[in-house]
Amino acid sequence: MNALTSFILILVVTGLAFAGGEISSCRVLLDVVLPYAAMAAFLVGLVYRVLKWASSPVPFNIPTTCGQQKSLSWIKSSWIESAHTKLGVAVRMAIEILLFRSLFRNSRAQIRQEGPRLLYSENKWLWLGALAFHWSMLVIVLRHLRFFVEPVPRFILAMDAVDGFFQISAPQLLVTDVVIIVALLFLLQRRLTDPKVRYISLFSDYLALFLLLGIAISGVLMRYFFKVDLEAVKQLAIGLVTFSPIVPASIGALFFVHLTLVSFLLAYLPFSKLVHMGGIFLSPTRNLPNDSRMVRHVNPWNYPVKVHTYQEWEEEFHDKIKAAGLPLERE
Amino acid sequence: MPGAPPKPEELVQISYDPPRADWRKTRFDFQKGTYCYSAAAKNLRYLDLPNPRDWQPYEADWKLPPNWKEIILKGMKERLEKFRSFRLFMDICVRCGACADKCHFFLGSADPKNMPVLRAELIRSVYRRYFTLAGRIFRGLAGARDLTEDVLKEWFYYFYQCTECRRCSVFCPFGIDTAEITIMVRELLNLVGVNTNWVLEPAANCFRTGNHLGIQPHTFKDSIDFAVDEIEEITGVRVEAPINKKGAEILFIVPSADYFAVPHYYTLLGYLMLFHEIGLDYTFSAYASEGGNFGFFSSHEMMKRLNAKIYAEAKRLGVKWILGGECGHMWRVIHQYMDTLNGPADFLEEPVSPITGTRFANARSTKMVHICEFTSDLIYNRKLKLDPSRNDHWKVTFHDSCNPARGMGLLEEPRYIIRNVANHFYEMPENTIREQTFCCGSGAGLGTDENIDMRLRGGLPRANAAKYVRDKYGVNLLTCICAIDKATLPTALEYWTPGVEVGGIHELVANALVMKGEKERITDVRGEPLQLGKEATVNA
Amino acid sequence: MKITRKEFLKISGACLVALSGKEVLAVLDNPAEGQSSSSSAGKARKQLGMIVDTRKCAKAEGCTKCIQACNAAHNIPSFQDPDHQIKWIWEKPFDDIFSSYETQYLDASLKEEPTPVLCNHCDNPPCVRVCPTGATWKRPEDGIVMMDWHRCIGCRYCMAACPYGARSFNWVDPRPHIERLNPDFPTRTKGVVEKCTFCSERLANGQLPACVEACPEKALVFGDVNDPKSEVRQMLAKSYALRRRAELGTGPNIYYLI
Amino acid sequence: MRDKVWIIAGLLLFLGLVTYPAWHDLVAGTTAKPPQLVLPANQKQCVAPLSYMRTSHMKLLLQWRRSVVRDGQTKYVAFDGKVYNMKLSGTCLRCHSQQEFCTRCHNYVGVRTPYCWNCHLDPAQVKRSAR
Repeated sequence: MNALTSFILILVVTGLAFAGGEISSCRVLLDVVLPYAAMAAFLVGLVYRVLKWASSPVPFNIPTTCGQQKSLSWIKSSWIESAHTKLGVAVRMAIEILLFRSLFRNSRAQIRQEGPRLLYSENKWLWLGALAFHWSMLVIVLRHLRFFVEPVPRFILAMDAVDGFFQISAPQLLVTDVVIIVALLFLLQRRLTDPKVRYISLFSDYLALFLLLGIAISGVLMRYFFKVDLEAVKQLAIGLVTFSPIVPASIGALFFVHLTLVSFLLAYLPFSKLVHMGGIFLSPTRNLPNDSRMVRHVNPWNYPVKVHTYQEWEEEFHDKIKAAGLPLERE
Repeated sequence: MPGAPPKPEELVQISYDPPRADWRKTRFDFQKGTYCYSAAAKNLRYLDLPNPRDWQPYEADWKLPPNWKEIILKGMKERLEKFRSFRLFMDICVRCGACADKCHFFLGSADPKNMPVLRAELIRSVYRRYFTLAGRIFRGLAGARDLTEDVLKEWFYYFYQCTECRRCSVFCPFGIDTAEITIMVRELLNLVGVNTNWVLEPAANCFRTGNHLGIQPHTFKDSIDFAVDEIEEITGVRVEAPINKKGAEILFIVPSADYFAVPHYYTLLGYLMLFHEIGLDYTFSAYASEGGNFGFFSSHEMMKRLNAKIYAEAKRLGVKWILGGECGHMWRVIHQYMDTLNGPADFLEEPVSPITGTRFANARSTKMVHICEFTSDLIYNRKLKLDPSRNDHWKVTFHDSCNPARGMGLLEEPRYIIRNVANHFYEMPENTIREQTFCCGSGAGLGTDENIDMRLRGGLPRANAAKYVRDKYGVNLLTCICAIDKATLPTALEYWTPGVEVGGIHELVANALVMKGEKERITDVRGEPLQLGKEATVNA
Repeated sequence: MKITRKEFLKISGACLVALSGKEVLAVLDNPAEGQSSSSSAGKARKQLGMIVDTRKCAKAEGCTKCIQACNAAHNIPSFQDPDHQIKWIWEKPFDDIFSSYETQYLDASLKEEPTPVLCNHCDNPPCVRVCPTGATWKRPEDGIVMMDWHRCIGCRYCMAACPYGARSFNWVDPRPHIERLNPDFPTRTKGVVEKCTFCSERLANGQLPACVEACPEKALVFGDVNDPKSEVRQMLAKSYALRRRAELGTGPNIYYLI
Repeated sequence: MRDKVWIIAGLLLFLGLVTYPAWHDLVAGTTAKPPQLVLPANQKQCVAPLSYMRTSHMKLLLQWRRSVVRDGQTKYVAFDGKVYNMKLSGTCLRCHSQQEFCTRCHNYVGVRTPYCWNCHLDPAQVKRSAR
């Protein structure tokens, strides 16, 4: 149900963009107003969210330790998984963010009633799918810089060359285009067919997937099948980033779909689970060093509490302490 | 009290595939054996907690204060502003499902709401409804739901089916820690007087007497004296066990179960024998006679209130530093919270082992050292005479207790000790030890008998791993460094994996330690005849 | 970059051969076409071929005009290193190419007589069968064994398969080694295989192959060997002709008059 | 705010990266003006209408390549009935300059020129280098 609703929503947005692109008076809206509004929402929203998280203090030092602590000199400590130095934490975070370390641990548990026996097996598919998607996404976003920057930076061209490694057809088939769609379809398939994941999936989970799929598919269609005028696209893009927007006469209907969905994603991102993009950096179980007995972690709102003092305790149990022959502060 | 739990084969008639319905619309029942009873009003009163009254979870009317919803939402807002972890973990979950089959309660019960992600969604949905723009506008579509009494009951049910073991957080790509969320929800529930007796009675006891069991000073003294007598009986050596001794070098803190409960008690004997043998200048405290901290299972504030005694007593007694015994969540509190809550401990000195001269630089701020760090240092520096063959009747495995593993990183020290005091040591499978260790299923204040069904379910993964080494290597002793493990794993193992006993690391040390002037050991510290050890193994 | 790509594609190409099985299926569907060489099915169609009249060729001693013409027309690079050489049409000593016919009494000068060799445009070309990408194929309309350099991934299976050594591989970028560039014909790049195409580009314009046209002795005769009325057939009807290693069943279409 | 410096620095870095195109173009004075292509002097009409060639010339080239190499067809009947030889060097480059036309626009939109020129020669360049 959630999947269907979100699918329909994306279809409706696609349809509106398609129709809007046909009406010349709508083009200003789609080409200029929408991207600006979306970008503003994205930047302001994301900064707001991060500052909102940042405004809550980190009262305790609570890293999840995934390796040996630093203790005795002759015991090898796990300087990354249980980092006690800043460098260790930085490396841990880097591996987490760039390679999805934690997801790499993933396993699958099954139960056999006879025995009973619990079976665990390697399960790296989620890791692979997630990594494939995110890296492709990053490369694709960077590749799009060629529309926004003139002259096109060399590293973009170099990246393009690597991406088009297989030199299949013209325009060259880019590996990331295939990978991102395959990865998204895998993630969607997983959500739909794994009963556990299906059970936990919300409308917004499907929405994000359909939205990204819509963007990827419309982009791929534009690149390989229903060609658009790239010169016009670049003019529009540069016009937007130099704050002197122009509305090219015609680019192609698919372009409006692509641009509208991207704007949707930008505006939606800060207000959805997709903010995990920024959140991962702030995760206290990952970005804190396991040095809480070495260095005192200060809680800014630490407040005095009511305790049962020794004096109160001794008073209450005075006679019993005395009878037991234990020392007393006051006889 | 519920009747006898169902047989293992009945209990595992489960499937990990949840139904297709929307979880927000499924209802649940309070089934006997799966929840803990409410906290007695007297305990709430003693601890100055709100809304003391008589009620039970299975009753329809929980007698909540009329403005309970307001209190909860206000409490939520306050905690969102005080804990970055809470706010962040409410926002960034993508529901990838990596955590789903990592929770021992899910693996044992297959209740989909025991998937960590869904457990968190129970409150996340409320967070969205009241604290996010999208949730306020789009409600259900944004995954939001209203806070109702049913939701509150669901919280109570499922957040007291979480042992705060953090296993899920190891697998989460964002490090979302369900323990953090559980702590928050339990704090919220406490605001309206929804709490369990198994948590608050020990907390109240600890507050009053100094320990969870409510042992008063004289009884405490008796118990220690009894242990001293028993050691003399076994070894022929009379050890000393000072209590509240001012000017001692070291204050020694253990979980109070060590004084009375079995098999904890054997570990206590180990401590006493070890300290005597190395001539340690130390003292117990009858006031701070508890290392464990059930306050941790109700709120940060309660944790602080109970924990305060340790530093206060160290200061009063004028010790140089503090040594802590085998305990799980006690060490989470000491390692990650104590210094922050009740520090700085600038009246103490950086811990140095008086025997080996080793400086425990890793505890230079908190000034509290784990007994396993201490003992492994002694062994490494060859300060102990050990005869590991006295543990030959045990085929040993080691269960990493959740908190020392994932909230501290104490993994190698206990293993080093075991390898030096026992000849037969076998590891359980890779993904059930170290940072991936499975909880006993009874931590975080769930280890009570009325909750036995859920405890056994939660204990299944651990017991199953133990079964693997039992069947493969003939393992008959599971050692651990947690008082709750020692209290509850015997039940779980007897149910799922008969033939595997539970013991502490320092119980093995006690057996292996060759003391000056000792008589020939006829029995181990459990009183089991030593020469029959081999036969006993076979019989087990 | 190129080389790595080629190498990579070589592997994936090999996998494709195993997986797609397109060729295999084609063979299974029509065993006659896949296996028999000059069976009846092929007879009716056009098959371009060439006659090399070695007697005429020998007359012009030291003449390499055919080779030069080909090289110039096709932007063939020249390399000193024999391993790098690109050869479409080239010379070999007579007894090298017809060693099985040798009578041991042949005069040494005849034995070493340089004889032009080139792709045999076989009826049953082994190179085509092994190509994983379909970069080389036999044109149904005229029997030329054709190449599409756009598709070649440089796996060099075809080179291993060809019993005549008629294929060359570009180990280095050929362009700097081409003496005079012919803008009407593409060069090749590092990492592709190439060979004689019977000047398909000239044939399309109604011209003869460059080598045929360049031969001062008219020692090279080109035409449809399946057409009984063609010049080549007339000549073959009258004289004995040898084909290189015809016993292999490849059905070579270059005939040598002795 | 804990880790204030890190968080603010991270945010600024992020904002800087996201708005990089704007900074770059504003500093470099880039405008939305496309490159001025050198159009053929001797011809008024290409083998297909302008709008088609702008978006889809690669499709046409692929089609030509297939026809010539694989199907042995060398003649192309254009939309206006004119017949062309399907040759990249021989037909396209007789009108268009590779450098001034193809490369310029490809560079502008950052589309790596396909590997056409690795093999196919620009007659103008060959002539120039021959001199």
